Amino acid sequence: MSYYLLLSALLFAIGLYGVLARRTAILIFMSIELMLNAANLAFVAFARTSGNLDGQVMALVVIALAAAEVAVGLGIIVAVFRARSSTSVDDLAELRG
Amino acid sequence: MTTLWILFLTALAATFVGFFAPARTAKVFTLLGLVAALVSLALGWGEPLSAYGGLYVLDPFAQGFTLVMIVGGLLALLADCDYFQRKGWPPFEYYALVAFAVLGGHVMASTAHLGVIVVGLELLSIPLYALAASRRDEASYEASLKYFLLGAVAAAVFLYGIALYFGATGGFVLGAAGSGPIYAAAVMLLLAGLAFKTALVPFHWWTPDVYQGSPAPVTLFMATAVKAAAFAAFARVLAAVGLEGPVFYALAALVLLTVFWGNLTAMVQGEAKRMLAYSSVAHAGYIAIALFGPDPAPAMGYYLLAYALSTGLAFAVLTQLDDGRGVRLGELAGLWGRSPLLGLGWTVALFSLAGLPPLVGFWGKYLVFLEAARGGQYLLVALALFAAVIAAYYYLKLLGAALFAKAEKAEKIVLSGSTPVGIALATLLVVLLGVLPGLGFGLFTAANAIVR
Amino acid sequence: MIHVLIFLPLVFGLAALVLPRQARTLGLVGAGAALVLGLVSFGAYLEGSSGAYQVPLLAEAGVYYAVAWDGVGAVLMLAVVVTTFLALLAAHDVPPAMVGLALLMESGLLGILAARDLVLFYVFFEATLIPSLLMLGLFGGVGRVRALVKFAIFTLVGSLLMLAGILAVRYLGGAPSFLLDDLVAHPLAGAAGMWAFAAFLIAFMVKTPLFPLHVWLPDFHAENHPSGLADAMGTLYKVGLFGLFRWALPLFPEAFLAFQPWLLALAALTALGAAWTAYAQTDWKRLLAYGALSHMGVGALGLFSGTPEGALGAIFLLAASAVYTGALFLFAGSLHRRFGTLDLRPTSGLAKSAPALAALGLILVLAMVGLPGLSGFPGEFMNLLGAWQASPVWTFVGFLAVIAAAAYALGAYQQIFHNAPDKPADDLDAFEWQWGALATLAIVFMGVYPKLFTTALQPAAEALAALLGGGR
Amino acid sequence: MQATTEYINILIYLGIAAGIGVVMLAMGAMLGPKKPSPTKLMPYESGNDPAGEVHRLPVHFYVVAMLFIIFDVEVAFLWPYAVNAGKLGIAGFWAVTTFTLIVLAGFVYEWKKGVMKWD
Amino acid sequence: MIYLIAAIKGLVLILLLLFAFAYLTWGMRRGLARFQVRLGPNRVGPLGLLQPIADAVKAIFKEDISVAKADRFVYWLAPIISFTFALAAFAVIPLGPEGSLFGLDPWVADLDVGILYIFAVAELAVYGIFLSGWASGSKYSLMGGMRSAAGLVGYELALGVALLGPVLVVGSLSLRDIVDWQGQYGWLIVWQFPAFVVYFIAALAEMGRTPFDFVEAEQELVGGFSTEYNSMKFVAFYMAELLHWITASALIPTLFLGGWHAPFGLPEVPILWLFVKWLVFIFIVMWIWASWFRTRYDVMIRFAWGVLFPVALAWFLATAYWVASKGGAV
Repeated sequence: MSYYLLLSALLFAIGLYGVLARRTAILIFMSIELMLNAANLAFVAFARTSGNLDGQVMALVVIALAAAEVAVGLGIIVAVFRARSSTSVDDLAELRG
Repeated sequence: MTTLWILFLTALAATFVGFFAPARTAKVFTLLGLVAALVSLALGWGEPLSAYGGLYVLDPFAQGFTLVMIVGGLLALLADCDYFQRKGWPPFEYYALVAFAVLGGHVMASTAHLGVIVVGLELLSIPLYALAASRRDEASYEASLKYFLLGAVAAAVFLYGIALYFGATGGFVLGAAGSGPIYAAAVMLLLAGLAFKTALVPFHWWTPDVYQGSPAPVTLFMATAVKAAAFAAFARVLAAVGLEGPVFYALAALVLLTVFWGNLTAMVQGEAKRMLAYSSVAHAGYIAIALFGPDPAPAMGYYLLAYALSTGLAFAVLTQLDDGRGVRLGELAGLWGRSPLLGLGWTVALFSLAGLPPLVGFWGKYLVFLEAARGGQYLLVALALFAAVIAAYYYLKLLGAALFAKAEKAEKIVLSGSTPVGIALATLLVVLLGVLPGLGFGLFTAANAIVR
Repeated sequence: MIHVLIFLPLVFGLAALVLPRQARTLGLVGAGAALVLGLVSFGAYLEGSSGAYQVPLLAEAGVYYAVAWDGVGAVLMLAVVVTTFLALLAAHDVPPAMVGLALLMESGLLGILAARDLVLFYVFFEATLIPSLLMLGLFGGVGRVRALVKFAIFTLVGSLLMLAGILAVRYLGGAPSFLLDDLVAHPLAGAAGMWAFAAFLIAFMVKTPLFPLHVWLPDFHAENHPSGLADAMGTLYKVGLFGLFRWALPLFPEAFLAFQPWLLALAALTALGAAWTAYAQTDWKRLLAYGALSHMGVGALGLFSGTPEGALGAIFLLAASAVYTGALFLFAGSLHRRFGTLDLRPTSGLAKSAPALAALGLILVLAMVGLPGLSGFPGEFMNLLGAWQASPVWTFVGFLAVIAAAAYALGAYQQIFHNAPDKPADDLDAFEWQWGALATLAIVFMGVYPKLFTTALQPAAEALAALLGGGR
Repeated sequence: MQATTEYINILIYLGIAAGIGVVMLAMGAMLGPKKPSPTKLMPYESGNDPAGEVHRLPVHFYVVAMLFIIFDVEVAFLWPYAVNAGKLGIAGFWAVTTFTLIVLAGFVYEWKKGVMKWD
Repeated sequence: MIYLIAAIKGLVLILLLLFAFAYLTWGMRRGLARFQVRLGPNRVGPLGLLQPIADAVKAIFKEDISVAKADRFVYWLAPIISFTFALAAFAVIPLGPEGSLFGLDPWVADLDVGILYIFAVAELAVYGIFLSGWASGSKYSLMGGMRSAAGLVGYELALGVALLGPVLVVGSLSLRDIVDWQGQYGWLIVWQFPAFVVYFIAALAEMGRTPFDFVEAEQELVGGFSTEYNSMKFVAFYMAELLHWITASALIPTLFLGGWHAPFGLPEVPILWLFVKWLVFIFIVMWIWASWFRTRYDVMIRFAWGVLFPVALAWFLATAYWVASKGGAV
């Protein structure tokens, strides 16, 4: 049990690190997906230990949310890429005070 | 129930009307839908309602926040006219997306189930990612991408918080008792996730870029409805976990950082939307101050309404000036001469945001400070008040740029379509609710407690 | 009637903003109606009708729309309606929007004076700021933005501190509402009281103004529209002494007594320092600004003495100086109309070419100097009388300031009117005859028949003094 | 933990399959002759030198992919329902119908926007 | 111990499948030739029976060329993925009742979510195609890969939704339960004919046979995603393709035609009847292949999304209503 939790925490941490350290929109996005999956793992693990199936249901919901995010997010990334041939977040400096 | 269904059907219908009719029809349709939702909200005002096995709870608290969101949506729809016409892009999707976002916000506010909150959150956010990009130029895409990445991170953090909450309490409904390190971590993650959405410093840094880059009417919507929805969830979570120990200090630190940082950075901005973005950050801090009171819901709701009207009005004015590259302060010059209605709206909005009576913004500030004072947080109130002075400086700067500087351009601004209606209505409400504060606040006192 | 009086100017003001063509007519009618109503109200007050009215504004938070005339309010109300009317009469060449804003200000000022609820008072107090800021910002001179920011920041810091104090005084003091009577019945003692009093004090010191929070004042006047309308209204807006009298002192008698020695010193130094600075000014408006500041110092000295005479004198001086200082600013406007400048130096020798103008100027200046028989005298006299009981030393300093007033005011007068003739100037025109006569009438009336006003002020002043322990 | 055993079985099976695949490819890579030349290593373009860059984001496919993701997830919701359809009864049926119709609405929207129009 | 047994069973199954693949290539070529009134391979060994072995030897000893511009890792990974997941589905097909294989269970694994598993691995197979197209660094490959992936997903979806019908009726995701149910109540093809049709068509697309062999579309895309693959790497893809055929031919009877149960009240012989049904389907697919044309790419995508998928969904809802109103599975 605690191993699952540990793994999920680890995944979450890796995802968070990726979000903070990576400079490419796609990679940041993948890191975010990692975080979501960490949450899923935790849901399922908790559902299993507590015998409360709500956790499993929630994991399904999260998958759906993630899919919706993917759909829109990739669309945006594609649009940005087409507009400026780069997905590096650092290159996005159009908006400054 | 009715409200939920009306909003839902409005959004769904708006998606399809555009295929058979011009975009204007979709707009009228959405407007009517939102008004109908408002009416249904009014009919059930003050009476708590619960459906779907308690997953959907339209208590007075939710009603208050929904009101704010619908107002934000209406303003965003009414003020858009010229903006999209200038861009040569009359997109019926705009209306559908706004309707979906309002629906999402409504769902988010009307539940104590974390899973449903997160669904509402996404239903609110995802249309906004698309809306932010809807001007289809680099600035707009950039805003959208940043908003999206940050929003997704926030959602992920929030979700992980939910997972831990589930582990610690064995359920998803807020208010269950919990303890231990997992519970504490869960609470912190939940609050951090929502702090992103409410744009509390230091989780705010996406705000200026996103507000500046997004199309002005979308920014309007973000600054009003989204903020309300995020705060609805924030307040519910906080009410459930209780404001004690580390949570208390964390929130206090967030609030102080927010009001000071938001106001101080706003001062040095050269672009109006960006300035108002920082101002909205600062206002988030003021709203959060109410949470220190014993009964924060009415004051928060009222503040949000006041803020939504004022900042919505300000953005509605900017919408008429924005040509897609933002509005430099110099471009505001001579506003009164170019369009008296815009000038009046701008003046009223800024004085209200600065918190000067007898405008609605004053009463909002007054009530949240009162609430915190009732909670005994005098130092916090004093510091926040001090920050309000800083705020007054840049609001004056914005006002001065519009009224007191010499005009570069003299040609009149012609307002068309629903825009004058929207601006006049908002101006009227800001003044009217300011003169008769009981009128607005009375609506929210019914929301006297967050149902746990 | 009290509501009509308060909101009538507002209605006319909005009308003037919407209908710029008719602005002047609307302004005169509105201010005239307010004048008449004010006189009637004052009469009614003397007959014993205070027009008290009370209705919840924000019942859940204990805020009421509660208004009434007491002696202090009624007297100052007269000063407001008279001066506003004078100002609108005199300023016949201002942009239409200014007329509207002036009327809005009048409305706010009357509200300030009538409010019996602390939050309502605050609302009016702040609401008046908006037209004031707009007048300065829209119609001021080249340095207006700087002046505006200075003015706004000082005022807002003060008023937000006061807002904190307002919250504290009710919730720490435990009063059920923000009504004056409730608050007085639940005083806030101890350290919290000190802090809250300090907050109120700062707000009102900005608005009195008192050293060192006066720095916005000279710029405010110097940069405002040269016609003097905005300055006259601004003078009326200096309600700090009133605020102290009505709110700060009754709410925190204990804290006040602790602060009293310092406050007396501050007031006296303000009076003397401002007089000294005024002497060095070469600009009409700056000179008047410092002169008025000096007078406020004297008034504050009286009020802080805590004696009935001092309190009475302070309010009397406030009312009187509102009229004559306002009139002097309008007079400065007249000079500006003739010479296109407010500098004292090039405008010499008016006595020859425009004797009537010179005469009007003389009367106003003499009122300012405090010549017995004119409106300035009774107030100053009572102030010093009251202050003497509290602190002879500081009274002496204040006395020096009064003497100094003669020096700078008469010096300036002589500079303008009696030096070698420089260039010819037109004498009084019709407008100036009208307002000049009216102003002279008011000044002389207040000077020779102060009893009418002191009778009205007496009870309130004595009540305050009693609350403060009779000055000891 | 019977279920776990079965999953491990599957893993073993997949491991063997992948192993055989790797061995096959390795055999091919090692046993074949090695005479590389630049022309051989060029990507196929009807015998011509390749023109232009290859990597680009084909938006049209992306839109189809988006459709797929959405419905795939929808189906993921339908599985659990399908197993318990009897127990959930008519109420469950209407819930799932509503759900399906909402997702279909998105489908119709995309169709109307011309996803399936290929040039 | 149990894992060792599973491993041995798995290894045997894979070897059998590879053997089946090898002789499917032979059978296919011979069969198709017959349809087209020619002979097909008949030189190597009697009836050309040794032809597959010769092909294998030739493939292994061909020069292995990797395109210079390719993304090396993914380029190599893609065929392995394709191959592995083509084999994967067979692991959960029950060949007979419990203990019918020398006292052992005639399946590698019995998942309680077997259908979900099948759905999952079917989708994973698309990855191989997509990745190979992407990694090759060639325009044809990219176009081919994208097309295939975009086209296939529509059919995957229809396939998945079609599977929901039997699940609704049986009320279980386990393949064994489905087969047992059919043994008790009769074949699902009777109850679920539309689902069967949709599933069959989608399966045809998935195995890349006409009328949906757009995956390769030799004439348009010179081999599509596998343009840049040769020697064993190509063989891996080729295997994957035919293995899909093999697997689907066993899956369809399992899901819709009673699995290992005997038809028409004939005596039950474990494994045999499934084998017979399997052969029938192998032949049917070949028959279609030989006698049908290839559809245009856009038409077939539209067909998947606009016809197959809605039909499957409608049928799902109809079945759901039926099951729900009955208050439970049969």
